[in-house]
Amino acid sequence: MDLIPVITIGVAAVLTALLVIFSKNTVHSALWMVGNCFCIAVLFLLLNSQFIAILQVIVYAGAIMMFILYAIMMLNLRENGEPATKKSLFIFRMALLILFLICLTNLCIGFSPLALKGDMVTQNMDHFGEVNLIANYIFSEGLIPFELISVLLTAAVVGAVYLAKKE
Amino acid sequence: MFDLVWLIPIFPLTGVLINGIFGRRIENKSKRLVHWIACGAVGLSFLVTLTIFLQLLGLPAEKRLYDFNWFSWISAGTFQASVGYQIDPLSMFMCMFVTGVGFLIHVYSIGYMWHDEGRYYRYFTYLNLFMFSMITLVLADNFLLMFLGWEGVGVCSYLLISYWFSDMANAVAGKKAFITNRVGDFFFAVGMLLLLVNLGSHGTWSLKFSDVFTHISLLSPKLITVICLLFFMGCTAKSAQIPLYIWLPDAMAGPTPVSALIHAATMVTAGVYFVARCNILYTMSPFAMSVVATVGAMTAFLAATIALTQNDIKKVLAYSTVSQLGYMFLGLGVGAFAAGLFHVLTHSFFKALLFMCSGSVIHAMSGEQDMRKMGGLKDKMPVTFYTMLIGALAIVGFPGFSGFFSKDEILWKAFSSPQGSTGLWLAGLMAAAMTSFYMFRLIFMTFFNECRASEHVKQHIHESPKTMTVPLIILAVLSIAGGFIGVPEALMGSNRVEHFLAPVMGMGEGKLLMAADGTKMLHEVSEGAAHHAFSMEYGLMLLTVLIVFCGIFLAYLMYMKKRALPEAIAAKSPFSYRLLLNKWYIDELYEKVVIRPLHGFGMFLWKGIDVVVIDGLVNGTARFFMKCGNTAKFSQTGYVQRYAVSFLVGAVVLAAYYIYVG
Amino acid sequence: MNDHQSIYLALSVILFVMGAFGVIIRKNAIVVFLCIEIMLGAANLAFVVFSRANQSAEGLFMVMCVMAVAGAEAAIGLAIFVLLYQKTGTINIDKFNLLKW
Amino acid sequence: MIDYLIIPVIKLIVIFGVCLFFIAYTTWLERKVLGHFQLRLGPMRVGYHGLLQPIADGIKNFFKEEVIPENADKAVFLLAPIISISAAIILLAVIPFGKPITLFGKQITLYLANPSIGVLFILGFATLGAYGTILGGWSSGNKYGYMGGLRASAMIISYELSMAFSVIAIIMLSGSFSLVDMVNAQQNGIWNIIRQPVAFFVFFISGIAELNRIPFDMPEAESELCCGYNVEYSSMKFALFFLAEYTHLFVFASLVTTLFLGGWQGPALPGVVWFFIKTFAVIFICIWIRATIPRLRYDKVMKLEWKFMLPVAIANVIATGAVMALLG
Repeated sequence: MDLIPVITIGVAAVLTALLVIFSKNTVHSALWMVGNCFCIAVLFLLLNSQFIAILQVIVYAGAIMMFILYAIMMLNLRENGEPATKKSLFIFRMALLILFLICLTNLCIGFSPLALKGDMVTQNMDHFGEVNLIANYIFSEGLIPFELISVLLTAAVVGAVYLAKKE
Repeated sequence: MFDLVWLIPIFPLTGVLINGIFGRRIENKSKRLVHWIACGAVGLSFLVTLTIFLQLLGLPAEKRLYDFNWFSWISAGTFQASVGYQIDPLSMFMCMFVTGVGFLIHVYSIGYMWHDEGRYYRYFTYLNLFMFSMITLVLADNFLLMFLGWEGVGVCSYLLISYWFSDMANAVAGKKAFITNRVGDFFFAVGMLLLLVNLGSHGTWSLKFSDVFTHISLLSPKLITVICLLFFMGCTAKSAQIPLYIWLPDAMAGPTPVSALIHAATMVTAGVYFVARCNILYTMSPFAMSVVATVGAMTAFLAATIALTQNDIKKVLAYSTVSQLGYMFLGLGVGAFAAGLFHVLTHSFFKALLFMCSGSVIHAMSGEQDMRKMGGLKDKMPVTFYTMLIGALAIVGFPGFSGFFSKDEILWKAFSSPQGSTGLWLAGLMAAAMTSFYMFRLIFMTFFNECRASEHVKQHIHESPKTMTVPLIILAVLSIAGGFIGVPEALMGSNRVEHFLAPVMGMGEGKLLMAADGTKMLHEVSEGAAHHAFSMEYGLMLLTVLIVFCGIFLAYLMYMKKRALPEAIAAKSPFSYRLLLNKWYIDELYEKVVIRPLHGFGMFLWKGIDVVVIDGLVNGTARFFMKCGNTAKFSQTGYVQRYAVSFLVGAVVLAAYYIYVG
Repeated sequence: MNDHQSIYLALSVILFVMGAFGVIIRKNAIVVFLCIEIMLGAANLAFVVFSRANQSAEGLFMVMCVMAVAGAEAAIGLAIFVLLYQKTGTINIDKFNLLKW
Repeated sequence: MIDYLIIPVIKLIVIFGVCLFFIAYTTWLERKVLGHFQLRLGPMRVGYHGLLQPIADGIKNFFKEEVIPENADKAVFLLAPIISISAAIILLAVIPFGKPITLFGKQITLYLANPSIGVLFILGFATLGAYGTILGGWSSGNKYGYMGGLRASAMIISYELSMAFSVIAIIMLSGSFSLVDMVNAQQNGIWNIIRQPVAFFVFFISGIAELNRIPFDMPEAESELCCGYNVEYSSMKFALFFLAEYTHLFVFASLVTTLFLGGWQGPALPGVVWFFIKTFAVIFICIWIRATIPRLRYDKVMKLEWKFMLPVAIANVIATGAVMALLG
């Protein structure tokens, strides 16, 4: 019964992803990508992680995709025929991808939880992914990586400004 | 006051630094200031030396040892080498005349180099550097610091011989001196390391003279002989003895004051000083002693024969220096360390004097050095003539002049001491005879008869300036008076030199060390000199004087009375004449036996090993990796997607690893 | 709570491979970029699944890190694309092989 | 069954009905108020003082001809207004209108949902609404529309930052992302507007900018872009854009009410009444601003955001954090 939403959304995600890849128009690609982001966000919701889900919406759909769309529109790309990849190369790459798929599937089949860490064991998994749990983690164990993220973002901002600056 | 000993080397070093760094600017501003600095530095050193020397004289003989440890130089494990100065009769004796004669020659250089085209400050910088090195050499309290000075004087010698380096011959001469010295230094260093390692295995990781000499008896006699011979090899290079004397005559390419200072009075006596310093080692090895004596005698004889035929005024003096150095080693070899050192002292006076006189002559002759083109300078250059005459009389051992006392002492010891023999004495005697001949040949050819120089040169002949003649006069006085400080007992003298040096010689040094150190000498060294038999000494002395007169007379005969005679003799026995003129073909022999094979071997190493094998390896490696890079660079296509594909390959490999291996 | 874990993971794998496919095949730089975002999204999904399975917040935190990286990447990447487009008039990535040997 | 299906459906209908009614009459209010500001009467013909005007407008839009430009991207052209209106209406789901009330023995909350991430939900979906604007402008194949779209995306990307930062200060004070918790945190009578005047100021200005209202109506700027992104839209599609805009205005006003003005809290009157009173007060201020202040130049708008609003908002967050840390 509760498989239905999962499978539906999953199929939607795959479809949108396909459309992202195969759309001729870049703007359409970007729009399908937004759809894909939504699908992922819903999957997160289904996994009881609302905070990550809304982050997905805000960051991906709201900011990054908006930004990409802005860039696409600013470039004002006209549709022009994209040269196809050479056939031999294409076959090789596809073979490689299939191999990769097999490997990943194998890895996931063998997956089992590493260890029950205990800090969440007693809690209801419905509340898994609530903000305060993540916040507790960020401001205790994950503090240094979290601060490093801020450094990364600052660097990105500086870099982007520098690139955009005209001489 | 002894603690001020560091001032002695520091003054010349300061001179070096000032002139070396700011010399160009100083010279541009005031040329005088350059020599004021240089001479002032050496003069101050001399004053300090003098005060310390006088103070040392004021002490009782058994307390005349002071070790001034300045600062630690090398510290490796238990091995310690410090920059320290040893004040004892021997070092002060050497230091006195090194700074004294050095000062005089510095002053003399002012006149000699004033008109030189080269850089004035450079000359004085080198000269001061030499003084610093030489002082370090004689004052050092350990082998290592002494070796530093030893090498330093070698460097300065090289720099000063090729001072006029724009002339190829001078540069070659400098190179020859340097390389020859390196041969000796190599043996010296080996000997030093051998000494250190063997002493170290007995628990004494030190190269300090006092440590070495107190513990030397721990080593086996054979080892000591080997070490002594290795050291002596070093000395033969530095002090121009057979087989490594060949550089010294060529070293006359440098400015004459340099010849006087380095290649006559001070540096070349470093070997003598060293053997005397290590007299404990040598007295423990009779074989090494006999080698020293034999080599000395042979050198004295050989060099004297070569000097007979040389025409270059400085070459004659150079060979005479070699000969006289042979005398010194002869003295050392027969155990008469004091006599040898006494000769070092007197020799430094009269040989410096002779060189400087010859310099004065060359100066006057506008750089001409060939005696065949001189003559008749007696009246034009009276001061030079008389002083040079005094020098010549001193060197031949004319009674009453300084050479007489010191040379006689050596000859007597060669004859009478246990290590001596009639053969050695005879060689010395022959050399003395030849010395008188060639010295007066030089005097007659240069100062008497008509002037054979070209008209242009003749007009310029003049007496040298005051800065040159005053040192000449001072040295002339010393050449006469210097002998009287060491008049042997046979001549009612007290032989002050021997008594002064006695504390550091043979048994004396042991006693001194015991007094200073409190340790006992384990080995009793035999006393060098036997008791005198005065009558015998008188006889030999008389014989020597006679022979010297013969030599002078012969020279008078051949170069004043019958001036055709030399050519006649040369024509009669062309072979022996040519042999002597070409210096026994020793240079050619070395060229054939040593240099050619070595050169060939070097060429083989260069063309064969270095170019083909080593360069081939290096270049081949470079080429190999260049090929690799050229091949591998095609993976760097710049296409993002190809990179992405390679990521993917890596990811597949990683995933496969985790599935099937991890 | 191991429910449907494998379905989520399978979905993640499929999305990831599809993203990789797009990255390898498409020539339009911005589409390649979008495909990278798909891959990141797939990875995020896997992170959340693992986080749940291990009952730890680490995976969630990882997702946040990934998002930050994606943001930084978007800022820099798009700036570069815009500049490239201004200079060359195209964003076909096969035209940009300036970084070759 | 009742708890999980019937009650939410009834709530859904009621809330959307009421809200859409209010939103429709916001248009009438705006026209009336603007009219009076400009010393004219505004709509007067349809009903008493034009009270039936919104209904008449709706009927008119229904029957107008739909025009789709030749070089438009048709799919996106159709999609844009839908995105716009859905992203706007979905926001109504999380706004708390009043205290929970008890009807027929059941406690009923006056909101559709109270997710633990309420504020973020609103921020996120409010941003998504901009997709409608951008895509609508771009897909028209009209250069004015295109420029309007570009401006819209630039505005959204920029002003979202200061808005989020000002909200963070409120989140810090209430310790929760939930809107209900935020209202409850103002129970003691001290509204957040007193505790966080700077945040209010920034939030208010950023909000007006995000709403693309004068003085920040860059995407539509009649005088420059002749109506901007919706220039090619007609009939019901235009009506949807129009409706979405006023929905946003309404949501914004209720958000200001919730975050800064104590939400439903107030003396004597029921909570819902208080809520709507405050909301319409905010809407009135917005109209007042529109009537008073002229449009800014585009670059000045950007400058205002990046050089003033954003730094101030960040400084406010830092100051709030510092004060909270000091007061423990």
